[in-house]
Amino acid sequence: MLRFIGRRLIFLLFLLFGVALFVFILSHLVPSDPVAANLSQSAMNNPEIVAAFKEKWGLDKSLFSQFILYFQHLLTGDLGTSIRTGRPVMEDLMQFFPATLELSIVAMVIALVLGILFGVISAIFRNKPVDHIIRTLSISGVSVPSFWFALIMLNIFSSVIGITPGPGRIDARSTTPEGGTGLLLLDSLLNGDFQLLGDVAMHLILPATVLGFFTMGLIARQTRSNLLEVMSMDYIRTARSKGLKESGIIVGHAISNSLIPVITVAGIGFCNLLGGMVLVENIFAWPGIGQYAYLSAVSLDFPAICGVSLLIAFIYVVINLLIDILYGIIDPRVRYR
Amino acid sequence: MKKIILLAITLLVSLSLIACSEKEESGQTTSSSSSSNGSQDTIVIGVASDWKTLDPARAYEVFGNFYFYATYENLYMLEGSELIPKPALAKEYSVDESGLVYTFKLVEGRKFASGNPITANDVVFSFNRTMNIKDNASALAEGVEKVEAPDENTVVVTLKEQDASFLSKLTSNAFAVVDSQVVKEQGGTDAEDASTTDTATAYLDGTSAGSGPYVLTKWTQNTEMVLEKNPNYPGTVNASKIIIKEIPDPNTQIQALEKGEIDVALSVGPDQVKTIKEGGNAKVVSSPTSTISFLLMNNSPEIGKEMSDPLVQQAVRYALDYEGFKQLAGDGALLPMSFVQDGFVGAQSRADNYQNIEKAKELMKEAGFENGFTVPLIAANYDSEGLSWVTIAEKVKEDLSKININVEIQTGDVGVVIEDYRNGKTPFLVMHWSPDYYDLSNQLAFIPGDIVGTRANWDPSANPELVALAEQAKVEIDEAKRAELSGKMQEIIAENSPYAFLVQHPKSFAVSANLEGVAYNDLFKLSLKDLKLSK
Amino acid sequence: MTLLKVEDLTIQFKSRQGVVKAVDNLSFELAKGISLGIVGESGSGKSVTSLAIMRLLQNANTEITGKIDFEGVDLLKLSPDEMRKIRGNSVSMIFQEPMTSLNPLHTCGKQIMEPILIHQKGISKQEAKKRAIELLRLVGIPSPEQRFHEYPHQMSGGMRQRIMIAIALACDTKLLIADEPTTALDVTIQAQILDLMSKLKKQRDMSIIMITHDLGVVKEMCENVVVMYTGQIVEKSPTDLVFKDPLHPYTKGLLNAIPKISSKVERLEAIPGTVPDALRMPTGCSFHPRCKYATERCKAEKPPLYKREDGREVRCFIYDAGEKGDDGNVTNEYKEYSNSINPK
Amino acid sequence: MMEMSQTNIKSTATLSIQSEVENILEVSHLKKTFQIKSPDGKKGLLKAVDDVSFTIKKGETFSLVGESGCGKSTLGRTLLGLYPPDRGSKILFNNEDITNISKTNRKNFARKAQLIFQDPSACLNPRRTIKQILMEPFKIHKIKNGEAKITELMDMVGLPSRFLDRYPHEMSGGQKQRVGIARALALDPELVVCDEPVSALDVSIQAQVINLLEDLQKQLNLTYLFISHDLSVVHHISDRVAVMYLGKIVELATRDELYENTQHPYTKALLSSIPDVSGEVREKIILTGDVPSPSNPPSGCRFHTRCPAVMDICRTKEPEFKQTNSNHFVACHLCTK
Amino acid sequence: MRTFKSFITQKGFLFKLGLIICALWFIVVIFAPLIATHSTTAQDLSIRYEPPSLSHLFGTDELGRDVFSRVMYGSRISLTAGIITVICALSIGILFGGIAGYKGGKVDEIMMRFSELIMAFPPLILAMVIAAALGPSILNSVIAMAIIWWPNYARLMRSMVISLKESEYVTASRVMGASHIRVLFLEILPNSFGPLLVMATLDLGNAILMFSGLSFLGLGTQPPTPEWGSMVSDGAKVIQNWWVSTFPGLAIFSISIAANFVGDGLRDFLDPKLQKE
Repeated sequence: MLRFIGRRLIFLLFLLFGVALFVFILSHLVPSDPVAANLSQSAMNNPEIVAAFKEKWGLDKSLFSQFILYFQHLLTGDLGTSIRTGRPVMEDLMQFFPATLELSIVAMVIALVLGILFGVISAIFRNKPVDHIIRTLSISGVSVPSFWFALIMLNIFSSVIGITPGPGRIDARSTTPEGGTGLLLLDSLLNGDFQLLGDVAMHLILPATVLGFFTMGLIARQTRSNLLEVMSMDYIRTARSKGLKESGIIVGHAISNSLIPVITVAGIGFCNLLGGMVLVENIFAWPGIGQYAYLSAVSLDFPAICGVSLLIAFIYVVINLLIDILYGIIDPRVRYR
Repeated sequence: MKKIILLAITLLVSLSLIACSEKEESGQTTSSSSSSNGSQDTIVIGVASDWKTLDPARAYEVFGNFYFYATYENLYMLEGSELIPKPALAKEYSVDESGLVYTFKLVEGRKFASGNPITANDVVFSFNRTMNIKDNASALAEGVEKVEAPDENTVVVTLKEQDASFLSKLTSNAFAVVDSQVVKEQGGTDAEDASTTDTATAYLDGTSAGSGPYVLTKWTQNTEMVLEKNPNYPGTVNASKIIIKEIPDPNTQIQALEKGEIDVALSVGPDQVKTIKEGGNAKVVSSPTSTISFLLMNNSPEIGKEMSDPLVQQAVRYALDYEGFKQLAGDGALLPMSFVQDGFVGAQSRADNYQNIEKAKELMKEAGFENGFTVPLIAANYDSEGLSWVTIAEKVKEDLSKININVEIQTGDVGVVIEDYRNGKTPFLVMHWSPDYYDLSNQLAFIPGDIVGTRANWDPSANPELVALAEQAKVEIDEAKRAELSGKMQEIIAENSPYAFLVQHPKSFAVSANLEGVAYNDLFKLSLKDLKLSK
Repeated sequence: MTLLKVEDLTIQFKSRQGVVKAVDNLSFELAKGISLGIVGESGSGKSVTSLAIMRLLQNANTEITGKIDFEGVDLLKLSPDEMRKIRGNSVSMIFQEPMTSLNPLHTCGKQIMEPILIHQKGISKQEAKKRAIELLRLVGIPSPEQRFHEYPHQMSGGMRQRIMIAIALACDTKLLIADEPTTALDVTIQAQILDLMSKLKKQRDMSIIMITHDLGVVKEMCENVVVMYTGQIVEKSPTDLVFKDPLHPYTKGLLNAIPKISSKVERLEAIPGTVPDALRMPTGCSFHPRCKYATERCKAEKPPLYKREDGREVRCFIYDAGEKGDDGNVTNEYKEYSNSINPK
Repeated sequence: MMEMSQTNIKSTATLSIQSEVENILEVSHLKKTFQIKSPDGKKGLLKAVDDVSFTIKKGETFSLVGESGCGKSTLGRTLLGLYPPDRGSKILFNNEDITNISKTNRKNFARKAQLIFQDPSACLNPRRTIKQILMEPFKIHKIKNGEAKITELMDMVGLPSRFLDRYPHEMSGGQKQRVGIARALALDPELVVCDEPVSALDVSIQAQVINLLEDLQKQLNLTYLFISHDLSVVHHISDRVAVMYLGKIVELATRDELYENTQHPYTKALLSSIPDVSGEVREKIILTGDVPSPSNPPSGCRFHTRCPAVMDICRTKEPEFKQTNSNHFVACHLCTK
Repeated sequence: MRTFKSFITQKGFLFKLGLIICALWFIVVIFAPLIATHSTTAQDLSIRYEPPSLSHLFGTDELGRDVFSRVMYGSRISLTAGIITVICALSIGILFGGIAGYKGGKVDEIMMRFSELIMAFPPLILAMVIAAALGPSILNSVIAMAIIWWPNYARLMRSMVISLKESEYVTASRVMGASHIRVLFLEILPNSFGPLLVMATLDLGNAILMFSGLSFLGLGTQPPTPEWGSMVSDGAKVIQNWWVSTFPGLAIFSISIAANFVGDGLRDFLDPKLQKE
């Protein structure tokens, strides 16, 4: 097991190196000048200011030494400084990531619970109207453009009906608690501030639903087809021949087996979710990594892009590692030594 | 299998938690909204700011002075909607006959928020720090030769050359006066090597060190800012607390405003404010700004190709539908004759019906382009007071198609687009000009050989008359004479230049119906101390 | 004492292409402590029969008629709940694929305990575990306490089939249906399993229905045998008689087609042709296209199951005692033929 | 008449193995090791075939018997060049070394040696018609007038030519196996490796295919390497038989010798385990335990863990493969003492 | 092998619905000039933000352009971009995965690690960066998306190749002396086509989604090209004028869901496991 995790961690390093290298190469292929993008009109005309800027960001060195410098910094955990925000990228990530993490976890919970529930119902009532409705719903989930869906949902629930609050993480009049984890649900709970907790939860519902809809669709489809497949397995026949009730078979034998591939899909779904953040955060004014990534990408703020990419690649590997470990726990056939 | 059941239970619990909190909610939204109505003392402002740093010696953002005017004071500042500098920390100034040495007398007995007295040394420290830190803001202080404090209440600034706009420049954050004692304690320095040794920015990003009506208590970039009343500020300050919320999406700002979550929806555009229901709990405020959008047509034949032909340039000016641009820019849009905005000395305006397609076609024919040509038009994904440059470009494309010019729009991030622009490599682009300080001198950038002129490859040799006029205007202190010079230049540029000035944008935003004291100023947006919520 | 009596069991599958009669008017009896072999090639309906007895054919497109009397109760008439009480309790089943018939996520012990916990109300888990370990020992699994906690994938095919048998015997099993229990196993392992089954049968005095395509297995395991072809019984007889003196041309053909170690033939006597497609059954006797002795009558008429004086039954016009003339000739010729290949 | 005389030739050949008939295949010290990977990425070695030597004479049927996993299929496929044998192995085909064969020679060798598969459904490309399948060998070897040859082949294996336009799934197992045989014979091979050619077929069809194989052997003077786990079939068809256990040949003899004068305990157990339909009642030898894993074979004699006649020496010393009489080779301490 | 007829007539309403929607959009793509009621670029500032009416079925936008005509023409852009993306990704994936799977060993290891590297990137962010770096255009978006997507195909192709390469009919081909190229392209590729096709069909929807997402962020097409994602983005600024964003959004949704319906139907049709039941 440790060996396995070790191997994965080595792969993680390789992956992170690759991601960083890729962004670095990309950043130097792009015909844009961070100097021009970040200095004011008049400041641009003052060579002294430009030189100071270049020196500050290491832009005056050769490409190779920039590269070396960059990786030296990476090794010490320094992701560089964002050109756009002017702050250390690490600090930016620390600030924006909790918002994204909270949103994506809630979205994932919604997706998992509903997805598995729907998938199971759909498989049990195969080819019945319920099945058709759920299948259509889950296919809708994977085919609706999230940005549009977010827009429509926001307009309907927030403006027209008015049952959910507008965008953002909390009510504009409340302020975020100082310090803490940045996960507002947790923070408010820890502080015992239930009013804030409610506020935060209410703000989470709509974006989390929109965001989780895609993954919900994925999971529901996968659960359905797995369950159907499992139900035709020999060991289900064995279970029947033991005299088990059909419900007992589904709960005791079928679901657990059919959920194994769902774990993988859920992992993919979670990574997808992080990727899809960009669009949803944009609509819901969510101060998270997605917004940060978007703004960094369009302004070609490569230290920030690299930081975000490294973070997400890191999460990707961690999620995959977790999935593998989970496999090992659930499926006795898989054993990592 | 127990693990799976455990997992399922955890999921269920968390789900029910959410459900519960949802219930809690419904009882709560009402209470929170009622409490928000009750707190007359706190004003919430929704913005989409561009703050990168709150260090006055570094910041150079559109929203910079919105914050700095609330937390710092300068020697001279703007007030209300006007663009004329008024004394603030200084009570008066005098200029020597050379026009280079300015002597300021400070108001006595003023204190910083920290309680430290404001002395001339603080001013000297602040100015030197800005000059030596060599960041964005330093550009405005370029013209300063030296700053001295002969006594506690006197500051003497010596300029390198005459500058009629110096007082205007003084009103921006580059010359905000910081509490030197505090800043030094936090690692600040005004020494020559400040660009590498100064470490006070981190502190200033979290706490203000000025004497303005408010003090900064919290800033989370791209999220929120909390300002609280400065007890040491002598003037009237209405709201005891100001919360500034980052809400990037204009629709969201409008929504939040209509729901009473915020009191000001500042970063919205003309199309959004139109959706505000009349008679509701929100009202629209419109005010002119000094932002002017224009088309740049490169004068260099290699780069501008057909666009470098003065006849074509003139044809473009005739072909544009100025009425349409005014409509797009929203109520209160103005049409300046050329490069000097309304509100600046000697500003003139252009007739609404300036468009003349026939004349434009004739000019095209004269230039030999009767059958037109294709030209790329570069437009950044950016907007001027809520009007997207891309929309402007689309409108330009439509208008120019009438004189057979086929425009191909190329969009890009503003940072990317601006680089080519600054290097003078764009043949044809949509740009805007928003002054760094509110003086004619700032506009002289459009003169051949100056900043914008160079970018259009418009050499001084092309129009020596204009260059001469500009030189005069820069140093002319007499207002009337300056106005005359300004008018002359405007007329020349209106007829013969690589620019087409489209529209001077209004600022449209919305505030809650019971908010008073709303006056928009292009430099610092809103004077926060004047804002007041009535019953 | 009759334990199981199947009467006129007919099973039809409806599909988009048409109706398939998988089992056609099947009748047989099984006494306590006796084992019955059901032999046939693929598509003969033998597996379907076994599943029908267990009532495991749950498809909406399946139609089952007839009677399956188990200890005097018609299984087909029982409610699903009542049937569940019998399944895995007094009637159990083991399957061909020991590799896939066990749930990979549960320990073997748990899977053995399951039927005990279902059918024996009031038994504690501790006791059930004890019973399961006993069962493991019974089916010849070494160190059962340890194996109890192992998962199916940690075991070999033979072991898994032993686990399946343990599951089947977990309760008070009177009838064990074994559907090709050794087909997927190696010869040496097959011998082990068959040996185990014979022992258990004697020990427990239970009846076994052995479904197989392997005549050798039947010969070793069963007292009686039913030979099936295209869903019908073609021959029903005590095992030793079938091997000494097969009656039906198909049975005979099968026996001749198998290479035997004890006798040397230069050339195997193959049955020509293939098993007909279930959707395109030939008219008359379904074996006639492959039968050497087919007559016009075989093509036109479906032969009934003739009951002989010695108690054996066979579905072939040859044994139609009432017929004369042409058919008589065929009978003679056939006898001659059968003598030639079965000199004893 | 014709048939008779050929049978005679065959029986003489069987009797006088040592003399005039030349060897088509000489295998000495053949080893085939696979690298296997456990789920945790740990690499291991699986000696599928371990130091096997034998010869096959022209025109004979040489059988390999053994239980699953004993390496008989691997052996057959290694001979055909589908797997590269380990170093030190030597395979002479018509006195030509084919272990390190060149590309063109490889192609020529393919014309001389062919394979018939166990699963007739799997060995035919489901997307090709029978005609396309049978044309493939002619296309690969750029032989013209393949069409005419195909009709001939179909005739030879007893399939009507109307089947040519069918797809494999439209045919029964026996028919598909005939196609497989026809394809193997298309290039007039000398040696045919029959890898369990009848074990997937129903009993009645099995006999048809065995008969066909025998007829074709006589007609075309083929040499068969017949791989099977079914001792009855092997008994029927073979001239000589080799018994494999865990990658090794434990006994090799002419058919009658092997079946009547069985020497190795494993062969004895195998023979006694077959449920035979003939009248004789034989005493059963029931082996205890399972076949050990080939990736971790027992020390000494590999059969010692299950051998009813195990001795101390068996556990430590591997028995030599020795000739006990002119037609009989055994690897057992008991027999070679 | 079931015939095409049974494939079309199989029960599966959603599949048929998907086919119909796809067919309708293809008709729109071809006959857009006939269907559109107005020019897609003609501006009329006097009718800015008109709600849907008979003269403007889907209303008008910021510059008084007809949303209906723009949505109709938009199908050309989205479908083309989607299809080209999928084809590019498919081709790269087949080649890459085919080689990796067939070669195996170190080559496979390295190639798969590389594809995993690409997959570890958040797709939309990577596409955004590439599109932002290359400058927004249809071609650049397609390139960006193809770069992101091919690893999926490569992995599928690889797994198909690995399983098929061990299959008996491939062995048969090799025994007959067939070359590697022949085995890979004539034996393996045709038989892996089904799953690849299913994936491609499902991906068509995804590609259109992502393309419109990029356009929504201003990285897809250049204005005034009528592109659905950028039209939604235009409408997002003025959500109260709901028609500006709703109709193009519906268009994206309809084509994407149709692709999913068809893909699902194809998968059910090609999957023998599901077919049996």
